[in-house]
Amino acid sequence: MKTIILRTASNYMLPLLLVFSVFILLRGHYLPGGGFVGGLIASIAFVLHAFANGLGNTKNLIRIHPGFLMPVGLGLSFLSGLSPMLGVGKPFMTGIWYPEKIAVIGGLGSALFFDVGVYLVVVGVTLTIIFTISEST
Amino acid sequence: MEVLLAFMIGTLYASGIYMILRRSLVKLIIGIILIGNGANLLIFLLGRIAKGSPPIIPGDSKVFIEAYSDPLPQALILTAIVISFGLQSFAIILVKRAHKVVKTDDLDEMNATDEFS
Amino acid sequence: MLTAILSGFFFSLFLVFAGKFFKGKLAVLSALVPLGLFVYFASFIKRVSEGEIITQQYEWVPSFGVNLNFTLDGLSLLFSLLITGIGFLVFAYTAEYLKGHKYLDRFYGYLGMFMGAMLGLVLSDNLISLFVFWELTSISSFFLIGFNNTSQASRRSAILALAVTGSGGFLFLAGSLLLGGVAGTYSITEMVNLSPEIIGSPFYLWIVILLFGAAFTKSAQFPFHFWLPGAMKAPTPVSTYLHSATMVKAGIYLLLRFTPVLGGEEIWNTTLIIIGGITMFYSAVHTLFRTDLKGVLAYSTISVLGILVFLIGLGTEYALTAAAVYIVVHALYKATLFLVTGIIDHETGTRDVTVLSGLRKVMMPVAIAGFLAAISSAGMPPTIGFVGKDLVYESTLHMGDWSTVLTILAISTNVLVLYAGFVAGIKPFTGRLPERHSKVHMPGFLMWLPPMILALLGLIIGIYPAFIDGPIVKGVVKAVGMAGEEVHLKLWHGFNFILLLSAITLTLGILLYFLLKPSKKREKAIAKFDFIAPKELILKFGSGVWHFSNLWTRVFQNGFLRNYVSTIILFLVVLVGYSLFNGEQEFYIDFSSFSRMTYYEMILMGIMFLSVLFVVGARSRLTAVVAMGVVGYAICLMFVIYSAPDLAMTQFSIDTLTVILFVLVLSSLPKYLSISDYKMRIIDGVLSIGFGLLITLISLEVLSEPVNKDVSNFYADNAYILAKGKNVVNVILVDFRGSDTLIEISVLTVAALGVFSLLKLRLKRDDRELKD
Amino acid sequence: MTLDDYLYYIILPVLSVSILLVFVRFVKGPTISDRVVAVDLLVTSGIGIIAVYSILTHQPTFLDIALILALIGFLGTVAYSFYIQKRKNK
Amino acid sequence: MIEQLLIYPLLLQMALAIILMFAWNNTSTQKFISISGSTLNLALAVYLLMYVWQNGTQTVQAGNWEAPFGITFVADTFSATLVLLTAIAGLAVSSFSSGSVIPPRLKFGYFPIFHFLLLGLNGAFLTGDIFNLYVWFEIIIITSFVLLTIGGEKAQLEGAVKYFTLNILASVIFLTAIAVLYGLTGSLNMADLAAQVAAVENRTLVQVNALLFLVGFGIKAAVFPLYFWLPASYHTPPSAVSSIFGGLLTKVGVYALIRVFTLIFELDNLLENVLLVIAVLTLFSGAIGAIVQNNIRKIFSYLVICHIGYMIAGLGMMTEVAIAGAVFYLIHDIIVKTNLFMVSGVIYKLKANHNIKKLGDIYADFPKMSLLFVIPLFSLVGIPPLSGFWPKLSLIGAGWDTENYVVIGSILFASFVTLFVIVKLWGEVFWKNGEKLPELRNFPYFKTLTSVQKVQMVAPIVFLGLVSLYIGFAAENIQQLASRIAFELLDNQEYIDAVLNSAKK
Amino acid sequence: MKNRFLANILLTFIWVALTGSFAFANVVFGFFLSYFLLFIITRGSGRARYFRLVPKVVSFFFFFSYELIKANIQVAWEVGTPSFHMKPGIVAVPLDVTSDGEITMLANLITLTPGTLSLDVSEDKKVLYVYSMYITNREDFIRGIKNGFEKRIIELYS
Amino acid sequence: MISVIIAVIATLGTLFVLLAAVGILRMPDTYLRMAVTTKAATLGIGLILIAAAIYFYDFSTTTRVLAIILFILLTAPVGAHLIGKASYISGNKLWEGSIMDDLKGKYRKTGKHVSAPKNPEGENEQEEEEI
Ligand code: NA
Ligand code: NA
Repeated sequence: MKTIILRTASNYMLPLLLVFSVFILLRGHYLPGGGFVGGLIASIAFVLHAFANGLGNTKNLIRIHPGFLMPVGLGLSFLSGLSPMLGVGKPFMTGIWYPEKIAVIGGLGSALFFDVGVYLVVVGVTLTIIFTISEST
Repeated sequence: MEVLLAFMIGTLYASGIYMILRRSLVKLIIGIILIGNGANLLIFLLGRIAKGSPPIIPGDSKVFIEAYSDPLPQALILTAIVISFGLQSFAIILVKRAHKVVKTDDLDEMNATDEFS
Repeated sequence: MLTAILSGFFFSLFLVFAGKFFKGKLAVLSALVPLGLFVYFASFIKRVSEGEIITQQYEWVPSFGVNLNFTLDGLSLLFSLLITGIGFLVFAYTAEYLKGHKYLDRFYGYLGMFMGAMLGLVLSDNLISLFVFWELTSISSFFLIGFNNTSQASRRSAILALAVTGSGGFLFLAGSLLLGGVAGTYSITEMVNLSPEIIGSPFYLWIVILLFGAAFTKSAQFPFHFWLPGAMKAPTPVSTYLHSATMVKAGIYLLLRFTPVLGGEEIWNTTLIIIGGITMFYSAVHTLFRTDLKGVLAYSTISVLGILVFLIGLGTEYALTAAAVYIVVHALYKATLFLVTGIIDHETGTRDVTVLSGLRKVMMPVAIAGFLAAISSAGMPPTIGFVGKDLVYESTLHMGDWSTVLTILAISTNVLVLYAGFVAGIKPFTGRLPERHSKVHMPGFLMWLPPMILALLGLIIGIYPAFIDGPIVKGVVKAVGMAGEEVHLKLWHGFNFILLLSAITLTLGILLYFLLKPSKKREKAIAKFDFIAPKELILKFGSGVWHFSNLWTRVFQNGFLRNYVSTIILFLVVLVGYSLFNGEQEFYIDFSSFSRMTYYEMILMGIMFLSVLFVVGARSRLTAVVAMGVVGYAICLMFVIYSAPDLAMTQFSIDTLTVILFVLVLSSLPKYLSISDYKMRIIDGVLSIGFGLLITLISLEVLSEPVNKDVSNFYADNAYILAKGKNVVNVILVDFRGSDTLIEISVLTVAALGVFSLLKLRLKRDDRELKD
Repeated sequence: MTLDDYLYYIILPVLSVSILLVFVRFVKGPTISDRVVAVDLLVTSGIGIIAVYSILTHQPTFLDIALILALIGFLGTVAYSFYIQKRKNK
Repeated sequence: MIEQLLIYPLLLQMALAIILMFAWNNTSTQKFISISGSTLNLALAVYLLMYVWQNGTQTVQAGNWEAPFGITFVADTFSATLVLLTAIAGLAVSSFSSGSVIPPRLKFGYFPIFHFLLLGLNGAFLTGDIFNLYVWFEIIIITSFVLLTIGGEKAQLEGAVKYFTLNILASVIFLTAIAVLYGLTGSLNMADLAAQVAAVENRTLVQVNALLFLVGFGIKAAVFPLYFWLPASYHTPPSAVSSIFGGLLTKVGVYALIRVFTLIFELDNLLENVLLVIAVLTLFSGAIGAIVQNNIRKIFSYLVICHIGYMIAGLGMMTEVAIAGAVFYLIHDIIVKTNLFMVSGVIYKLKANHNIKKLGDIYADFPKMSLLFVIPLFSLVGIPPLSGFWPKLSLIGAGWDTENYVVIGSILFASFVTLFVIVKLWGEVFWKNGEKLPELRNFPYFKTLTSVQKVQMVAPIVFLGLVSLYIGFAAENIQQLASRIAFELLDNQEYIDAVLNSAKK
Repeated sequence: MKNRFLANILLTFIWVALTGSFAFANVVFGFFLSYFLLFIITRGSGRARYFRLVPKVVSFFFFFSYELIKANIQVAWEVGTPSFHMKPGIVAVPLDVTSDGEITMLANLITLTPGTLSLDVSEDKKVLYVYSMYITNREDFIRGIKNGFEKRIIELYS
Repeated sequence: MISVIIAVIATLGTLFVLLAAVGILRMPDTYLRMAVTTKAATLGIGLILIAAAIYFYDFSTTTRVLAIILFILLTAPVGAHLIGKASYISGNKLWEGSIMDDLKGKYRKTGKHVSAPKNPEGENEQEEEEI
């Protein structure tokens, strides 16, 4: 869909949506949101960009193949689940927390890394699916 | 209210199955989505519903002061929704490919694998 | 004894790897295995005849009460000697008979396996172990019958034989387990002591029926006899060894073995007499209509097996002694006749008795062996056959009211068996040697010596029956629970009624032989009745089963997804509906526990309901998808109203993404047609509504029940304190139940990989054949 | 009459009726574009309802959902119009 | 760290899957990682079973949340055994895949997905949480979808549509059952549920709930009349995939049925009768289905269904002997069915055909290989003393004990038909002179494979053959295992204590 | 370079607004987050000049609100009364604005005003096709737009 | 007092939403429906959101409300434009009372791609991979 209007609007919306997605991701532990919704919003941002600018441009923008985010995110979540076993000898998935509060995100703990992993996987999955489909139609 | 919701869930199950039975590939997927929504809502309903009390601990307290709705079914449904999304995406593509390769939309014509060789 | 049994198996195993060395001249060496075993078992004759029972015990699967306890008593010894002795001769004979055959090693392998299994069968004291070996004999038989596996007839016969004996085997298994359960042990020795309890148990009839099933199929009793003539597709050494001398007698062995446990009851005796009687006469008659030497021998074998069952049914000491002798007699002469037939077949290339004659001129020793065997089968003095036949008449004459009928039956059968023996053992050698057989020459001594030895043995022990009486026959009789005092084997009983009967038998038989030459015409004539023969009936039944299976499978696996779905849903609705309305608790709904309905909820539900209907009724794909979107948004609003913000967000995002997915592929999706007809829609509609209603009712009843909220309360109470989060749903997702989430994202990942491969992996035209 | 009552008995019903009216248009169509417009408006009205509901229940949290609706609902519209246009091109 | 031994197989499979994704295009590295990882997994699984055997039921409370609040992973003897079987089959199929799966598929994530499947299987066996079980089921489903369709050939896709729909339906029913269960008890931990369900007053709803689980798992287990997806699809994917499907997929359903009906629900009269009727009809339908097929893999597919009947019958009779029989059969069946589908794969590579009418000559051309194939074929039939024989002793014995004569009859019937079908197959495929099949230009015939590939394909058949022989000849060991499992299942207190009291220990 | 920095600041501001915390750490985090995201997504294209924007935006906002309310009342009248008085049609409006941003803004503002709708922009970006409910005369309509929104947008962007 | 302000603003907003709803129902063609609804709803929703912002009266809620309004202002017209254009291209007729159509015939068939209005210079349009 070649329209200047959509293209221009989408250029404004992409950073907005991405910021918003990170916002939703980080506050998930305290308010509605989290890795899933955050990841979905981020992917929607890119999908919108792709609708407006063509898939090629969006791919150039992202540079890496989105599929690569899947093992990365999965690995991150997995390692954050594994960390208590390797670190403090607690069972798998035990939450470990940095004792002090951190600005912006509140408590810093393995759960956050876990959620970031979820975010990355969701972005990777959604974009892989949608980009693949777009390329084949 | 539960009665209406239960009725709605029944409607989703019924329409889901009805659509699955329609021989058409696209309807099949729509049926699957409908019935999946029904199952999610069923967990929601049977976990007992409550209005206006999200399971979020308010600002500066450490525990709930007022009533809160059961967070567990919500977490379960969230998991189920996301899983369904994965499956549905795959299903849509499967149908697309199947349609392209088998060259029919009529499920009744897709029975080569059940034929005896 | 375990070593003895295993040696057969080890021998086979050895051949799998070293087979190529045994295809040539070394092949004859394999006969050393049975020979050694024969010597080994022969060494026990003295001890066993003195009443000793040799046992050996090995643990195997004690949990099941299964062990490898072996018992060598008179009965086992007789069989062991037959198995190893005839085995030795057959092994040797085979070396010549199949000389240079490509698969000679395989053949020996099967034979070795069979020998081991058969020894195990007759030596096992444990019923389950016995069953194990029983099945192994069937399997070896299968491989041997199908040895010429490129011939369809061979394959069919092998399968048929295994099907019959195998089905019997399963009956045996069920019977064994029942018997073991009733007796509390699988040890046959112990069962003998428990005989009264077993006979008195309510399961006695079942046990007998099941074991008869096993014995009758294995020993080819009418109407299960038909597999045996088919088994003649196997090379002649196999027919000699398995299908005449040993394996087919396993059923006889079983009946003898269980006579002291289950015998003596009317159902036992009567059934055996009837089945044995029918079998012996029916198949004896059949010999008149055969022209293939092996066919003749097969039917006469069945007939003899019938006689044996018949004798066991008579159950007197006379009868059982007769049975013991008959086993020996038959083994000797029938093996001889088969081996002779094998020689004829091997040298002339035909077994058609109508074209065979005068072969004595080219193979005199073979003719002698054939002749001796024939007269033994005829029961002519001084062969052991004569002794055996006398004992049979002796037994039937003792049967009170029925003695006349039974004796006449026995005489008729013997007349026909005589006929068969003469046809097989004498006919090919007498008369004129046809031109085309003039070049036929003597086989190597490895082939003619074994039948000669067997034939001479029949003669020798006929003259000196004491040779086997004390050492062997008495042992058998004692083993089957008789005193063994009553009967003594003698060749000459003086002039008495029985001698008269023998004379009648011989006269009639010889008359028959001279009057009734084997003829193709007769063979064809009888073929007209095949359609009522048990084999045909069972094959027809089998084909009926096949057609039924085909129908059943096509009806259920009909290829229509909608039928599969309907079946499953119908099953669920009926089952769950039945339970819901017929359970202990009457169906009820407690409306008072529900919350108040508000107008906006009703409107929302109304919109959602209509949208769903709209989806169902939509004419175009896009309309349906848009309406689906509305349903999704309505659900999202519902989540808002019922306090689930996270769900609302997720539902909405995913709904939008699903719409995008649809839209992206919609144009390449099929058209959105209503294909199904009106009637189907009604039926499906009723089923669907039933299903939906069921879910509604279940959920309402569940909602009327109290529920325990401990788990949720724990989450709520500890979400912040222990898990440092305030959005409890998110805390559950990433902490309390983080494992779910980890797998869930794996699911997503795999789905994406799946989409990727479905769309990107296109096998090129050249790769179409690249399959795995 | 408190604010809550006012919202509950006046505002929310009017919004609900609006949604119903829009839904009628959705059902009537007749073109797919009309339906898409209707859905778009349904989503927008949904934002309003959520805002009112968040006042009624004193839960500002619900406004976040409104935010998401505002951001993402648009994409649905983009997708539909994309399809409508593409379908024509076929 | 030894306390967490039981989740090591899960962690390992997950790690493997992730690492394999990073090695996306490098198929030779993937083969190496997959095979060596599977070997390590086997070692872990063996150790786990030994450890559980000696030290009793093990638990891991994931996230360190005591049960019933977190997700508990439990390894009792049953679970540990199944994990071991999965490891055995997994290693075999990993190697077999390396040898047989064509490069295009390997380049599209075959191995990562395969390990996700193994992950799912292990997880389903080890979890002690009913919703977590659902999630594991989902990963099993999605991986099986992908493995089923990878390559996207016509038959694959047609089969996949049915497979997909019916399995999704099963998931929905399972989820419905979970909803009802949660609605009645408020709990998800299976050990906790044992007590919670017993405390529910409305027994009708409990029964309804149990029936929903029965139908949901019944579809997965492929019992009559819910099995339709199986014959429609199992013969369509690459043989390596069929192997893991045939060996393990339906068994997860059986596992779940056994677990749920021994731990959470008690069998009442209705349930027992339903199970037995299902078992009988499954034995019957599967058996006669196999009679009429000509495609090797279809024959095996129907036999998969048929033999599920044995296990359901064992469950339905619900005595210790019967359950032991069912478990023994399960153990045997996983090994043998995996092996048989691999055998079908080798046969396919030899002749490029699956139709028994067209195949032939294999005994003449490949005698040693044929003898090797005899092991799984005859083990399946249960030719004594091979592995399939022993569990029938328990099942038939239990049948006599509980006076279920129809069940005995069905078991015998199914055994007979299996014998007949396998013997027929032997005659057709191995003995007969086959048709002259056209030489396909690009087909990866066995003879064209590298010797490494040949070993990768044949070695697992030898390996599983040896395992089968072990099960048959060392039946005592297996029976002791099965008996202990049956004992633990019927007397579930140890399981419950291990889960609920482990925090206090 | 400058544009990017400005965009960065703007996003940082939005971040702060979203999170609702002016805490130093939050601002810094927002800045780096925005920086990172911009790094990911920008491709050197020119962006608007943000600084001069603010005051013009304010005045523009009031102008727009006035237009919005005025048109809304007009439409309310149309919708609320039983008969239709509109004379709708599509008009090709020649454009003086040139940049994508200006065109988009103009088109959006037109659309946001009740009764009108921007349908498309020609390929050469010289014509805007506007749908309107009330067209008495093509030239008047075009003049209305050029003197209203377009003029102000040009001011805004200059 | 605050309540009254909130009530008034909310009422206004609601009326605009109602207006849009009636409009979409009543207007005779797609373009008119769009022309009527986009803005009415935007204004209405904006007002309701402002009411909410006043009600909660805290910084984060207010900023969030402003963000929502901003997003709506950005997306609503673009959405309308897209549907309108798509609708026109797909052949959706103008209402019979329409007085002019400058777009008529501007969309040409190029076989594959027809969406762009004809431009007089006939520049080569660059084909982009679109989704
Ligand atoms: Na008007
Ligand atoms: Na406007």
